[in-house]
Amino acid sequence: MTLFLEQLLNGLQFGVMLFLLAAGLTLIFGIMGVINLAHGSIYMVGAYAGTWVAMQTGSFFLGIPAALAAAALVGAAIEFLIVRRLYKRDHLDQVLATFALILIFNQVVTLLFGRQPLFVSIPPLLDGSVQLLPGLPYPVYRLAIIVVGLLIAVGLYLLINKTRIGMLVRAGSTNREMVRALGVDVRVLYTIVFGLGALLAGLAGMMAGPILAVQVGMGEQILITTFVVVVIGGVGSIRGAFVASLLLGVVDTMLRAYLPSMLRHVMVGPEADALGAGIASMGIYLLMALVLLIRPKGLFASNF
Amino acid sequence: MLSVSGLQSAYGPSQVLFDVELGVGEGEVVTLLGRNGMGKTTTVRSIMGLLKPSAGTVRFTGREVSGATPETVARLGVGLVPEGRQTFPTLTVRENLVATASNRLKRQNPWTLERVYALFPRLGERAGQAAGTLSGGEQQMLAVGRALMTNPKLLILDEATEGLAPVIRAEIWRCIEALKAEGQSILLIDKNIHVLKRLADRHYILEKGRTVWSGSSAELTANADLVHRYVGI
Amino acid sequence: MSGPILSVRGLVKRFGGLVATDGVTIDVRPDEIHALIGPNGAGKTTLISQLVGELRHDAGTIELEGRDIGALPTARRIGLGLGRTFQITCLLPEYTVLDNVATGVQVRQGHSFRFWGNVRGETALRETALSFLETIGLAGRADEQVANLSHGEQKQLELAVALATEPRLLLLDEPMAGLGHSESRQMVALLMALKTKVSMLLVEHDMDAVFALADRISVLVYGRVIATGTADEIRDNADVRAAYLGEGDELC
Amino acid sequence: MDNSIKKQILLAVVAVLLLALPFIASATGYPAMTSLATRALIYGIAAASLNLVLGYGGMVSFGHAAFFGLGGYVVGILYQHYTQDDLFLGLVPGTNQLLVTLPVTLIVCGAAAALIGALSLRTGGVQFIMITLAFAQMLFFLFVSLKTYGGDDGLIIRRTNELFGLKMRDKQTYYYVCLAITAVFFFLLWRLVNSRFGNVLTGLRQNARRMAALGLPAYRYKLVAFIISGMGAGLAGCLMANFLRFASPDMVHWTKSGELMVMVVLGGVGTLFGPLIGAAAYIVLESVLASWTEYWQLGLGFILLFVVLYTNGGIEALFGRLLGRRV
Amino acid sequence: QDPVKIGLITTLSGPGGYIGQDIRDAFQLAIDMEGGKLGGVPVDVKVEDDALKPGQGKQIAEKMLSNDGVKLFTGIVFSNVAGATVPDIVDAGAFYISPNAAPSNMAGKECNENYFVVSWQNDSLHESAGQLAQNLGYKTAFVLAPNYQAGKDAITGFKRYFKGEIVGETYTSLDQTDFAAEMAQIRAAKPEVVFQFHPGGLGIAFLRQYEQAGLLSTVPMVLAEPSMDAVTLKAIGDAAVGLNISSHWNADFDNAANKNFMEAWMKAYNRMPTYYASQSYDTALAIASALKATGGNMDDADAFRDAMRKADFESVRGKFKFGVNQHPIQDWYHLKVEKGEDGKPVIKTVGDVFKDHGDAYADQCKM
Ligand SMILES: Nc1ncnc2c1ncn2[C@@H]1O[C@H](COP(=O)(O)OP(=O)(O)OP(=O)(O)O)[C@@H](O)[C@H]1O
Ligand SMILES: Nc1ncnc2c1ncn2[C@@H]1O[C@H](COP(=O)(O)OP(=O)(O)OP(=O)(O)O)[C@@H](O)[C@H]1O
Ligand SMILES: [Mg+2]
Ligand SMILES: [Mg+2]
Repeated sequence: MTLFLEQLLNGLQFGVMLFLLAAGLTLIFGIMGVINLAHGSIYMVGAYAGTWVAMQTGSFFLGIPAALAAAALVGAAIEFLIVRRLYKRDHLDQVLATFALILIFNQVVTLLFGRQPLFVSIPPLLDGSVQLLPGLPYPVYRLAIIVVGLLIAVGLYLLINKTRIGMLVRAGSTNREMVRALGVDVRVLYTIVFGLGALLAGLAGMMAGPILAVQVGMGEQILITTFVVVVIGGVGSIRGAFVASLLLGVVDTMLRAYLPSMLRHVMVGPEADALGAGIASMGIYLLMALVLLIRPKGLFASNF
Repeated sequence: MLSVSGLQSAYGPSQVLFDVELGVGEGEVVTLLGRNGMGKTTTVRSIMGLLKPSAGTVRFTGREVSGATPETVARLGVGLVPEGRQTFPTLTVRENLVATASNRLKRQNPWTLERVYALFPRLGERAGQAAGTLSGGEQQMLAVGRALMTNPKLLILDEATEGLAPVIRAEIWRCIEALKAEGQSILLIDKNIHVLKRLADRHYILEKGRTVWSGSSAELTANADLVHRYVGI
Repeated sequence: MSGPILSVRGLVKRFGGLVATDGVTIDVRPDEIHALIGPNGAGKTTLISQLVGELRHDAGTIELEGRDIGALPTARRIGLGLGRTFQITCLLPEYTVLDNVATGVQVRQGHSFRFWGNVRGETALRETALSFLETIGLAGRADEQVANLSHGEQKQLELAVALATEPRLLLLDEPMAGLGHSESRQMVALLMALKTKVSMLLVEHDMDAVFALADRISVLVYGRVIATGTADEIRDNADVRAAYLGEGDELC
Repeated sequence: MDNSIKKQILLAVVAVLLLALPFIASATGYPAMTSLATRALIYGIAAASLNLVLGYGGMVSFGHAAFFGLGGYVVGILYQHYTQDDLFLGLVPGTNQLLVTLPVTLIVCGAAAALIGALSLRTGGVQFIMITLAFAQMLFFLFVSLKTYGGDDGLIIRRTNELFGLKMRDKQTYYYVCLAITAVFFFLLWRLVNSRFGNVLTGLRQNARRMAALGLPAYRYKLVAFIISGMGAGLAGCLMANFLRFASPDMVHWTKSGELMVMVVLGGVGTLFGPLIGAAAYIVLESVLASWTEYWQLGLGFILLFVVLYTNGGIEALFGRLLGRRV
Repeated sequence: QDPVKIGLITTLSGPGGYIGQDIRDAFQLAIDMEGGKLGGVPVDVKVEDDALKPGQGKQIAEKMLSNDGVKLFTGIVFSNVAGATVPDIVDAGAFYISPNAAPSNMAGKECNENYFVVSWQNDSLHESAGQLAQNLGYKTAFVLAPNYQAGKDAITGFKRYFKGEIVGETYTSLDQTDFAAEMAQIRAAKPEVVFQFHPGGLGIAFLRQYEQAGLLSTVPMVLAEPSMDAVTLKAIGDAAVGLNISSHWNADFDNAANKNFMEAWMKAYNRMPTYYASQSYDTALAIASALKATGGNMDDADAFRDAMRKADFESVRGKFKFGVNQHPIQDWYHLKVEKGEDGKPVIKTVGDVFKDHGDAYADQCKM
């Protein structure tokens, strides 16, 4: 029973982590409507910048502002120099341009930091674990991720749904010209919001640093997953992205934890393990296909 | 307040405006008449900066604005009700009104949500509905309300009564009259010439991208054959 | 045949708590133009969407020439003789004017699983399409790309495309909106001339046009039909004046 | 008129160049050019197939690598059973005849596309992008965990399929086989996009609502286009497996789908030859830059970026403008 | 004399890029140490990045074979690239000397007289880990690997030599980032030892999360070398201390060749070499020995092959010879991660695992 509870908690935790990774993308892709394949690269930039500063200074917490600043600047620059020219064009042009950016960023990071992964350890403050329940130790850092993830979820929700900035960004995603004709400089606004999305990606990169590997190509690994989260949730819905993250996290964790042993009841051990693992690794895609077949616009599609 | 002279504009290679002259004075209501496809909307777009004019000048409150960005023009005090409504479909009615609302020119008694809802009770009833699901006429009201909420010096209405029920249309005319009484400058594009004659001070007629006639309502009435030739009445 | 071409009985459509169509019963007789008027948001477009099947109705029946079409998908209904124009124009923007109409003709002719042969080279198809453009008066613009048309011209093209599907009942959603005076008048004349070939359900706010064209008029308010009758009956109906026409002197 | 003549001349020149390419290659001392060109042709077929749904039909499939890979695996699996002399699933004997593997590929990929398409087409827009990706990813993980067929390491096809006793192992021969197939493929595609079917397909991309109001049952047309497109990608996969003499999950990976998409956009979306040009440009750039510098990705990235920002419509559009064609 | 052209096709981009880099650098180091020659013969190395794409690897090989007339190849990191590329090379009569990838089919039925592997056969990595766990006296083990060919091979290999009970067998996903579920399962199963195979970034994430879950201090772990090379170690830091590794080479090997190598390497690159580097260096030495024997005449393939088979060079790992399938027969060692003098973790050699270990596929190879 504790094991089940623990797995559930793991699932939720992983879900929040996914949301953290996907938060920036819900802004850039979900709300602004830009298909940004370079999102993973910005995540990588944040991780590298933050980790590098942390390595140089020996302080994880000095790394955070560095990660945020680097990611936000890079994001704003991407918007200003490239994406801005593509809003009017076909979405596919965005695909090509941001694909090009992936190549460029990977190479630039290699040039600057080399091919070896960087290392940052968990800051002492967040190291170690606490007993959540008797017999259930839980790493503090993971709890920190949950807290940050929740804060961002709430903050983003308020920003998008309750503020004028949110309204204007949503308005701009359907009709830029009209927003401008009503006296709002959508261009600056979009640069800022794009930068904000990038900043969130950078934060995710920094947070992921101590538990994953900070290496070239780390962005591509999370790219698809984050898109999956946004789409399952319903493009443009923060609430949807959050629920989808949790759902994915729990489903993925539970499948990995319990599917093989369930299959073992009906077939021989190793085959069950392999098949179970196979299905589990398809898990998020299966889930997405199912969700979209039942609700073609995702879980929380806006009613339009 | 607004003066346009020698305006030329083109969509890519095809030139649409050849020589448009237009002026709107302080507190004046002016109309732009012409058949379909003569360039009325194009003129509005060129004034707004949505389309870069290839020649000519546009001055607003004394400032040269030809080639300026749309937000600059809007910020100087031009409010637009565009052709084809162009409401923001994913925003709710309330959000459509609030998102771009402002009172940059510090007008006393500015337009507020309440005033707009009072003008169009239908919008109040639908405040939480996504604009994309509104009926055509409701969207039109929303577009008008949205422009009013920017509290402009000059209001441009491009076929703002298209698709409105006669009662509502009459309501809008009344509203325009009221605005005029308040001293609001208005540029109107509409096909209800009879009403326009009563409401407006002066008229311009466009023919194939050129201003071919301008004059007062009285002159317009006097020149029925001219109106017939250019506008088809 | 004397029965109505379209017969709608007790149609209901709800959007959440809002009843957009509230037990609407209406019919269109052969060779008749039946106008549907009503305040903004009364549910006219919603009704048309249900008739063509873009929206599913919640209750009631829709019969076309005695056949219940309420469960059929849009394409089938069109195939059975329904045609429509859109309030907000809905065309193929990258095609030329002629291609738009020709595509309509092509679809009308049956299935399009023909992978061979150049459509642009099918003279018969293009001539038929051109004849529809001539009816409408857009023949001169045949080779213009739709995106380059002015609003009014697009409205006219809407009608040409709808005609190309050779409907027996045409659903017109504000065909006059956006047209100038002379174009409006042309359109009225055009619809008049078409009347013998096709019945119409006309939604329109241009009262001049409605009174000139309609054999019968139904008035929809808050999703309900409050009156049906001839032009004169409707003009004098107090409820209709209050809800829709207004008391003002100018009915334009 | 003037334009279409120019176009025909251009086409003829390109055809002659393509025919002469192996000779040019060996004469100039770059015999590997032939293989490069073979690869470009094969990717050209795959990209053009994708373009049929993406550029003409407006269905942005992010899972076309599924069919490409499936085509490759049909060749690989049949070959493996042929050499081991046993039956696939205990039913189907293996083979090494291109005249068998090619039709089988088309049938298998057509069926897969029918299945995936039938489900995916219930959605649209971004959701369609993602659901096609999902199916491709499932296939990817399937192949990765298929131990019998090499799993992640891939399936080695020791000998290229046979065709009319040609020496298929010979690079020039295989090039001409691919060239012939490409020519036939593009001819068929050309007829298709200009046919009545192509007309409604393009119409559906521009405005699905309008097409429905014309009485067109959109779903089945989209599905047929998707199936044809899947078969085309499968054909390319089959040729590629024969060329590489290797099939691996790499062919099904999402980055491959992405690359195909990049080729289409690079060349020109919704144009007949754009994808072929895009594929060739991408392959050649990748290969040439990589032989210059290990930082080739930087160069490739900047070139792609330049194309998006400044050509407005891909290389095809650039050519068009250079030729003075109206855009 | 014209220099002998050597084609070095390797992976320089993406997460695996550091491996390709070490392979390239070590190979170049061997050449530089001889002043631009190998075995007294001048050589010209062409390096190209395959980007971990089989098709691209093949294309590069093709180009080098036909445009440049290269007859000697090496460098490939990953099995799938090797699968697409190597058959072409050997079919064209050229040689491929592998510094790393060694898929099992090419060790058995598909073995080829022009194909040499200097590193190891894949299975040996994990067989030695199984033996190590056995040697250390563990009775129950929990095994984990990603759900793909190499992962399954790893677990099969481990089980072939580990005689204790497997209390848990879990396949992870290749794109997994979170291992919390696995950690919980391990904790619940209470094994005496954990064996896991997760190369590159996966391994870094796994080990960090293993430590963060508090398992490192309670359940010891046995690893094969791909899960813990010098680079991985640096990225994991203290969390690695105490891990047991089975390996065929370590930086601290006390033989002349290795000392020579380590000194030159540290001087040239100033970073710890991975074992990939050692393999590549050995590959260069093996090639050098054959070039020396043939005087750099690549036209006489038989002579070059015979010279290669002799393996007449001083390997940095000590003893080295080729088996019938031209894969190595070599010793395997027990390494342990300990805290070094400067406080940073280092990998120490502490004992033996296997002597003269070949591979299980050699019998199937008919040459
Ligand atoms: N986006 C565009 N691209 C190319 N040509 C256009 C575009 N928009 C309009 N045009 C052309 O410009 C001309 C003028 O159009 P405009 O919309 O300004 O006319 P209008 O007077 O507003 O007509 P209406 O009364 O129908 O709205 C028309 O002939 C039209 O075909
Ligand atoms: N999807 C929807 N969700 C919620 N409400 C809707 C939806 N679609 C339409 N409505 C509402 O239903 C009512 C009827 O709309 P409809 O478009 O049918 O009006 P209409 O009679 O055509 O008006 P108009 O003359 O202004 O075009 C409107 O109040 C509208 O806001
Ligand atoms: Mg207009
Ligand atoms: Mg309506």
